[in-house]
Amino acid sequence: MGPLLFWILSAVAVGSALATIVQRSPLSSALTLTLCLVAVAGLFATLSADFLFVIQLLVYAGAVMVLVIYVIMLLNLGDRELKPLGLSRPRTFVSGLVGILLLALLARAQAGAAGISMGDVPDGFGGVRSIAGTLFTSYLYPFEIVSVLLMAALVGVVVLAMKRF
Amino acid sequence: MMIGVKKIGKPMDIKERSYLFEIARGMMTSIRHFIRNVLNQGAMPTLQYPEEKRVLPERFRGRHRLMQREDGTPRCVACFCCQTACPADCISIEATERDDEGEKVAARFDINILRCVFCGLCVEACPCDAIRMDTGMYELADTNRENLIYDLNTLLRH
Amino acid sequence: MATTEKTEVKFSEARKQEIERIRGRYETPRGLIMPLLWMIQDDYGWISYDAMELIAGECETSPAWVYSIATFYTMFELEKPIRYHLQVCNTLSCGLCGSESILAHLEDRLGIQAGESTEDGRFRLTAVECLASCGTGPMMQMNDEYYESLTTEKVDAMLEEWNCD
Amino acid sequence: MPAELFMPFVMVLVAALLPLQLLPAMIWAERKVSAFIQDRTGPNRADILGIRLGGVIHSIADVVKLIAKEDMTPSKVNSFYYSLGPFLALFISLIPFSIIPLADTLKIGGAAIPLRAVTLDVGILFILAITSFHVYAVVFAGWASNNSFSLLGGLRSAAQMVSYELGLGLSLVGMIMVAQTLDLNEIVRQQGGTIFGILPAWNVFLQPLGFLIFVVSIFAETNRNPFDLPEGESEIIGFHVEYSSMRFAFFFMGEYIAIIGGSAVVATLFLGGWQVPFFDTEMLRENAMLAARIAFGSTAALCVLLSIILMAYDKKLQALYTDKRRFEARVLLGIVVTLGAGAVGGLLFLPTLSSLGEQIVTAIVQNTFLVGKILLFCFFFIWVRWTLPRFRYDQLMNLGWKTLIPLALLNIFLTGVALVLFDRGA
Amino acid sequence: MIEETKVLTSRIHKKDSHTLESYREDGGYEAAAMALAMDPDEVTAIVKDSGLRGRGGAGFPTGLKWTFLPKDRDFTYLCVNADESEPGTFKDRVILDLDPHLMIEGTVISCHALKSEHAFIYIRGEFCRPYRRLVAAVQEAYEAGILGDNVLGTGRKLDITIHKGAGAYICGEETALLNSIEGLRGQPRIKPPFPTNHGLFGRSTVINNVETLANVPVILKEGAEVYRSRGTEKSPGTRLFSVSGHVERPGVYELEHGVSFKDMLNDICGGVKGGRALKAVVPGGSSVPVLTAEESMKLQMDFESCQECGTMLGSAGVIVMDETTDMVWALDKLTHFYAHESCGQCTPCREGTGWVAELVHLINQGRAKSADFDKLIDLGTQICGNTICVFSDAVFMPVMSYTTKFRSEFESKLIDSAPVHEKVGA
Amino acid sequence: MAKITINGVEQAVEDGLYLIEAARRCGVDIPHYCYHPGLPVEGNCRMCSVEVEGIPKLQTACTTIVQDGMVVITDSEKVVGERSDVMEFLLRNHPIDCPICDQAGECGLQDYYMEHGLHDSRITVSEKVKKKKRVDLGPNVVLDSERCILCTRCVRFCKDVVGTEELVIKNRSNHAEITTFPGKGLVNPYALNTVDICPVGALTSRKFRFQCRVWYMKNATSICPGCERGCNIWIDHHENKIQRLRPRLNPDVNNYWMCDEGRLDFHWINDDRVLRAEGPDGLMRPDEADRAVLALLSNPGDVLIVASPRSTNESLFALKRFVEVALPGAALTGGSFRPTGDDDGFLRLPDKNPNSRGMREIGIAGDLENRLNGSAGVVLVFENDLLGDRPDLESVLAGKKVVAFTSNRTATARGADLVVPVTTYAELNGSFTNHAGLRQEFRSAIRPPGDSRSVFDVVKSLSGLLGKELGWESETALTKEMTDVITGWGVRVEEETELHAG
Amino acid sequence: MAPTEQYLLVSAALFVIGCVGVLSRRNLLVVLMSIELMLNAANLTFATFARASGLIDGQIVVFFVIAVAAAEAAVGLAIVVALFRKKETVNLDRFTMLHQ
Repeated sequence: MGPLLFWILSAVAVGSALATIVQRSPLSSALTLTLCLVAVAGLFATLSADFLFVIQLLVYAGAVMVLVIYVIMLLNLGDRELKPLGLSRPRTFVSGLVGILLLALLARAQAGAAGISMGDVPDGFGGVRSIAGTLFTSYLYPFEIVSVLLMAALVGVVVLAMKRF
Repeated sequence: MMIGVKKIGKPMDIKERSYLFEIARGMMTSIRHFIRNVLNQGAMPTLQYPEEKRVLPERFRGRHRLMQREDGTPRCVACFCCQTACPADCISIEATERDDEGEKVAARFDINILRCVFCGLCVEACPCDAIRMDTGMYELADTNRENLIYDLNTLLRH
Repeated sequence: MATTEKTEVKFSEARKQEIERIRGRYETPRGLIMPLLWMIQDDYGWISYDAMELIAGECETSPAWVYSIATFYTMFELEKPIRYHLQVCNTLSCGLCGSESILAHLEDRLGIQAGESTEDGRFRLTAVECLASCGTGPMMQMNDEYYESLTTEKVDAMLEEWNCD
Repeated sequence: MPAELFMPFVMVLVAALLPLQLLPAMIWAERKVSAFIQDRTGPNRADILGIRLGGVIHSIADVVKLIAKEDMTPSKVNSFYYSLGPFLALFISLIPFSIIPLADTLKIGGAAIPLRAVTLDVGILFILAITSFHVYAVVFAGWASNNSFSLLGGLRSAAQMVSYELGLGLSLVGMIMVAQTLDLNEIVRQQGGTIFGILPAWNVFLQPLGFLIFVVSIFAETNRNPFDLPEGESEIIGFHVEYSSMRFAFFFMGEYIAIIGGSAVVATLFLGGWQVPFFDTEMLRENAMLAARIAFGSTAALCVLLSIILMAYDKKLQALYTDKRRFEARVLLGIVVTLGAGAVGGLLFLPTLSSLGEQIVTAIVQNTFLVGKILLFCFFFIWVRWTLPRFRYDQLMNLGWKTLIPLALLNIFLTGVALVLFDRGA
Repeated sequence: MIEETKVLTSRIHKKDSHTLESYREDGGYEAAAMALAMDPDEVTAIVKDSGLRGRGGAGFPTGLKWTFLPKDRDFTYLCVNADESEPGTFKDRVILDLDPHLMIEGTVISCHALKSEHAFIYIRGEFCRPYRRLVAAVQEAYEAGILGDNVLGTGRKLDITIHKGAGAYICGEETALLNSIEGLRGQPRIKPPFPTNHGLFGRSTVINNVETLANVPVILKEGAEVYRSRGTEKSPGTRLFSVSGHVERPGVYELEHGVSFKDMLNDICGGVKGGRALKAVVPGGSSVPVLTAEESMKLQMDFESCQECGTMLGSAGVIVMDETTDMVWALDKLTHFYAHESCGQCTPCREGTGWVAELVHLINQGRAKSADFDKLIDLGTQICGNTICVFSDAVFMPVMSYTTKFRSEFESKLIDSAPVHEKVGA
Repeated sequence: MAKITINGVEQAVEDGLYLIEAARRCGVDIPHYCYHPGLPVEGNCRMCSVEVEGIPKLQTACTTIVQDGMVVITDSEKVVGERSDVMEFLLRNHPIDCPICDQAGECGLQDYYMEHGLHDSRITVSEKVKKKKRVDLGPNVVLDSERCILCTRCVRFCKDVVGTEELVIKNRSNHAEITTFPGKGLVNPYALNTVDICPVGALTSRKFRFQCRVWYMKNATSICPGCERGCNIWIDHHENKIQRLRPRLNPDVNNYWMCDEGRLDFHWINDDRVLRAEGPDGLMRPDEADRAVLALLSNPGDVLIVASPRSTNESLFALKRFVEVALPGAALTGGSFRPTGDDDGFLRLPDKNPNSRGMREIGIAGDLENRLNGSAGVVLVFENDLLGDRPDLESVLAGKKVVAFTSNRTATARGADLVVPVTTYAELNGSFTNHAGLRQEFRSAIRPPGDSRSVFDVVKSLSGLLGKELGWESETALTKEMTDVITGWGVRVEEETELHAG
Repeated sequence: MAPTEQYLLVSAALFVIGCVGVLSRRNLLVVLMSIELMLNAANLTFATFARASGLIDGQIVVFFVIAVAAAEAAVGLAIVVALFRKKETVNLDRFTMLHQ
């Protein structure tokens, strides 16, 4: 069941990611991206990262993408905005080229990882307890710093969103 | 702001501002009703309508009827007062002369109940007490518009 | 009011002469109406519609006009007269002298109400207004004759006499 | 072990069917309770062969009506998202049931069979995560309808749900701190026993503030009065203004299932879940026979009571109606009598239970208590709805951001202090 | 003890007094012959000097009336008003019946004075014997050359036409009389123009009462001085009083003007019938205000005194009512008469008289309320004064005087006898 | 001129006027029933009593002739009280059957009651004198004796205006009634005027009786098309249906009166109208009809256009111009075969066409008969019922293409090849020129039914199709040119005089 | 369990797609989403290696990245809104001036 799940999730992830960048409507992009993120969450789950799976869903799918969609609707872009924002031929070509090159490069790079097997992990690996254990010990300071970052982002967003800036 | 909000009333104290107690009071009120009604359904004012019917107040304005004289002829003299008074323009009359005595009578008297607003002005206007709304009939639904234009005979028969 | 019975109405020769005699007395032909009505009434006892038309012809006016005049005055008989027309004065002076009891007595005796005729058509009883015989009240007029200072006994006697007639 | 193989499927089925079964009851209860609160009789007309069941048939009639109704799709909608909205609304609201423990874990031959569809040790977070997906349904429906009113309604409710998710999550932190786990079954299990010997050790008593914030937030999350601004059918027009027939029904059902789900979560997290007060699982298993007897006995007693009521009702019906509705009480009486007879029979011929049987009886009893708690809380939902008036939008936002979140933070702080004081920290 | 002053009535008790032969025996037509020898204006002057006042009711000086004729008139009519219809008055009938030539002589003299060649005698239709006698008398006069183309041999022309009325009280009104002669409905004409300018057939016309004309020969025979010596200064001459009602000896009595009513009642008429007490007196025909017993005791029978007493001498038809008389009943009789006799031309009179009669009748029958009584009094004032002729006043005066002077009798007959002065429904 | 002071305002009025008339001219309305300016005065209703300085009793304004220096008060308490009293008397025996009375809404009693009465009733019904409720006075007039207030206007009308003395009063006192001689009816040809002048609902028109409540009706000024007299009338209409015609005061033409014949001659406007153009192939739209007509006009020399003396001046003038401008060569003739009547010396005149003189003055030849017998193969008949008036013409018209421009389904229309609906005078602004040469304008009363168009519109459309300009855009322009061209037809300012109906 | 490289390949694919999205699309919102995509690809790599190595630290990094990404998304979207308010467009090519 494991490989099948992986392949399904991978296919969904890659497919929806592709859909995200090719679709004209930003809302569709956002939706497919959400799908992609959910699929990635699923991949996390297959990687014994239960906590990340939930966090991915909660934060990305549940919050960030909602925010994106919210903004899309708030802006309520008309056809006028959507038309010229589609793919333009030369740029697509160039970026496609870059993409292929990059993919080749990355494929080449990950070949280095070939053969790294996924051994058994202890029960509770990737669970809340294990994450928390590490997070609140070794990574306590980064964790606190992240909270500062979030606070800063919060303030920044409020400032930006105010009528006059 | 185009709309200003004027605050009225006394300032609320902390207990009120927490709303919790007020909410609890409200909740108690509604549950009191609930329990009372569950335990004693008969006490509810609801009527089981088609089977039970409300006793209509005396002056309830139901469907119109035309009054008859003792000899069975309509009391209506086709004076057009009701038609003139009707704000909904739902009455239409055609007058004619009665052969024997030369009295004015209605040859046609239609009430378009679809238009009627049951205001009772026609009854007020009638000088002959020929039209009344005391039938207490309020179940006037029909599946056909034509059936809701009542003619002289219908109105005479009640 | 009018009886339907047809009567041939015409002026006699003597009447015609009389009419010619008085015609000059009235400056307008209309003036003849009352004299002619009287003549008809004297001759026939009553005035029929035919008579009115006859008079209208004489007076150069419309029958309707004659009709109007004839109905204005109470003395013109527009119905076939009856044998004894008893007219009891019922105005104040005679009333003071007891005309009401005389009238009541007559009603009693004849079995009719004032304004009615007896079934055999011989008597009609009418209560009329002042006949200018106030000093000798109560009084009554039978056809042309005045009967004054009446008492019930007198009335009885008169009725007796007329009944035998 | 075959049980291990098929139990997840069974549990998925149960988890899906439980809310769907409760749904008509919920709708019926909503109508009936609202009616009683407002001194009305409520629905009691629709009948099948004269059987009305006090208006339950109306729910069936509603279904028939909604299915049979013409599905009006406005011409200029974005049809994909338009269809997606109601689907998501229903689907997502069903998911939380998958991780609600319906009863304590069965132990069959050494294998533990959890009585829930999905076993996740991050259960609470999963619920929060899934709940956050509900926004999509609202947002898509509002946007796709291509109607300014529904768009605004969608945005409004998205903002509301996102806002209250914070309070929802934060209110749980204190409880989690106490429980020291995210696993729902574990949390439920911890709620066995008593505090001071009298109160059941439910989290509602340990975390009253957290409970309060959670309940308020769950009301807001489910778009329920007094936070029903997303809909506001008559006044401010919600996101589903363009929906009709079954599509609308999906939203409707989604909302009610969300309510049931919310009730289930509240019951699980704060009201002891499947815990029977004062009786933990072991005790129940030991006294399974007694429990079964009590169950049968009480059922029989209930049936007798119902029979008496129904007989009186029958008399009333005979006086009132001349048609087939007179039939109802007699049929019901028959059913009740049969049921009572069955219960008496069960009481008399109850066999001695095996270990498995004991476990099953225990599970049934525990599940009954869970469902009871859910229903009770559903009733509370209804009760609140027909008591409190709606918030204004600014009040709603102020409450969420300026009251509930600080309070939740305060709750976390207080909980922490308490934990340190009572030395229960990690 | 007073006695009659028989001037006009000196002959009436003679046998065949109505014949020309009898009249001639008593010096008939001497005055006419004398007058015809005089200039018409001289005759007028004599009549004027005599102070003769009209006997019809208004008491207008006859001589003065004659002088109102326009000088440039081409034709003049004299109309003799023998349409005596006033209830309580029957003096003209006596003259017409018993001494028609007296009147004819008066007519001849008057016509001479007025330069009239045609006189109409409008005789009441009910007067059958008087009519016959009058016709006969006129015939005699024609035959005797008194009338015709050569009046008394003077070469003057005079025709007398007897026009018989047919039962209409209103034709006693002078213009109605003219209309009646002209063959129109006997309705009064609008004045102006007055008959002296525009009368019968559009000619100048003088209308005089029978009694007035009967006085004319007497005046000429005796001279104005002698005539004036009788009666009072302003009301010279004798008067034919028609006494009726509750007296011992009713009848027509010729007395001098100014005689006290008390004397007349006691000395001439033998007092109240049966020795009962006097209650009310109508001194001048039914149309004049009634007097109570006390008032009547002070009354002198002449125009001025009557006026002072608040009544009128009118046609000198004295109706005496004793204590047994029901005044409501009496008024009922009168109003009934007036309602019957209204010509129906003017609205107030046509509708008002009938209304008054009904109201009085209602009161008399004891079916009226005080509101009806108030209405009656209102109606009295409403009718009066706004009609073409004075008929309305003739109704008004009795109604007002009866209701004022005998108010208590009226009030005692009302259903709600306590006087209610507020108008019901007003 | 006499100077009189009415209610404190001094004004100069003509000598010899009755006070009521003088007051009216000074703008003071004195209520009245029996007075009617077209009738001799009688002074019996007593409603017009006014105070005249120096005379203690109230004087009836309708019988008092103004004198220089007269001071009159018409609104003093005494006068108003008197009016109220008279109202009360009038209502004494008047039945309260306003609901079924056709006069309700234009009733003198109602109007003056609201103005001068308004007292509460002190009459109980049982006291009223009962009279006959329906007396058929003749073919057209019905009398309700109870309603009659005996103002005798009708009696005087019959006696002094028509001279037939058919109506009289019988009986006296409050039993007096209006009546005809028993067995005879009110049969004079002007009888319905008595209905007009009746201030109450005693006399009603048999034809109008119960047809329409007067408050529903709107009215328009018009001219009777019944004969050459051109009586001025009001058209009273409701729901686009003419309900009745009433005479309109014009002292020069008809005074207050009109004949019954003309008065009742309006049903043809309501009924049996041609609503759509009809050809041999069935119904047509107006534009199709115009093209069908056009197709017949290809050879103008073969065309005869028949105008009618029943058409308005404007229609006739438009036709004439049409022939001159758009269809030169076509023959235009006019005339009517309507049977003539008698001149009764009052209003009715022999020629039953309202605009014969107008047609002559516009210059349309009257040689109709000759022309019809001529060779023209296409005959356009405008508003003229040739066949109806002269059935023998059928043979003459048999071989010709006949286009009937008609408002009604006349015999001519039935025999025509093409029928085009046109308006009647009631739907048109226009004018007739009466026998005396007086051009009288009238206004449209109702909307044209169906596709009916005025002759002006038809002719304009036809000339447009022919590519010719007639020279005016609107009917106003047409009227202006017509009155400029024809001598003596200058615009006449109509005096808006309308006396109170009561 | 799928081998590590497969996960890495998926991760690479996602990253490239995100990269191409950033490069090719001119819609500011899509660009932002593409960045999220790239971040996710990185996360996936971290998670994969954490799993492969059996060390939890990788997941901790992912946790931080998610937190940072959330902050980034919030700020980014706020900027988008602000820009849109100013220019009435979300076309990147229109934003040519730093402050206007």
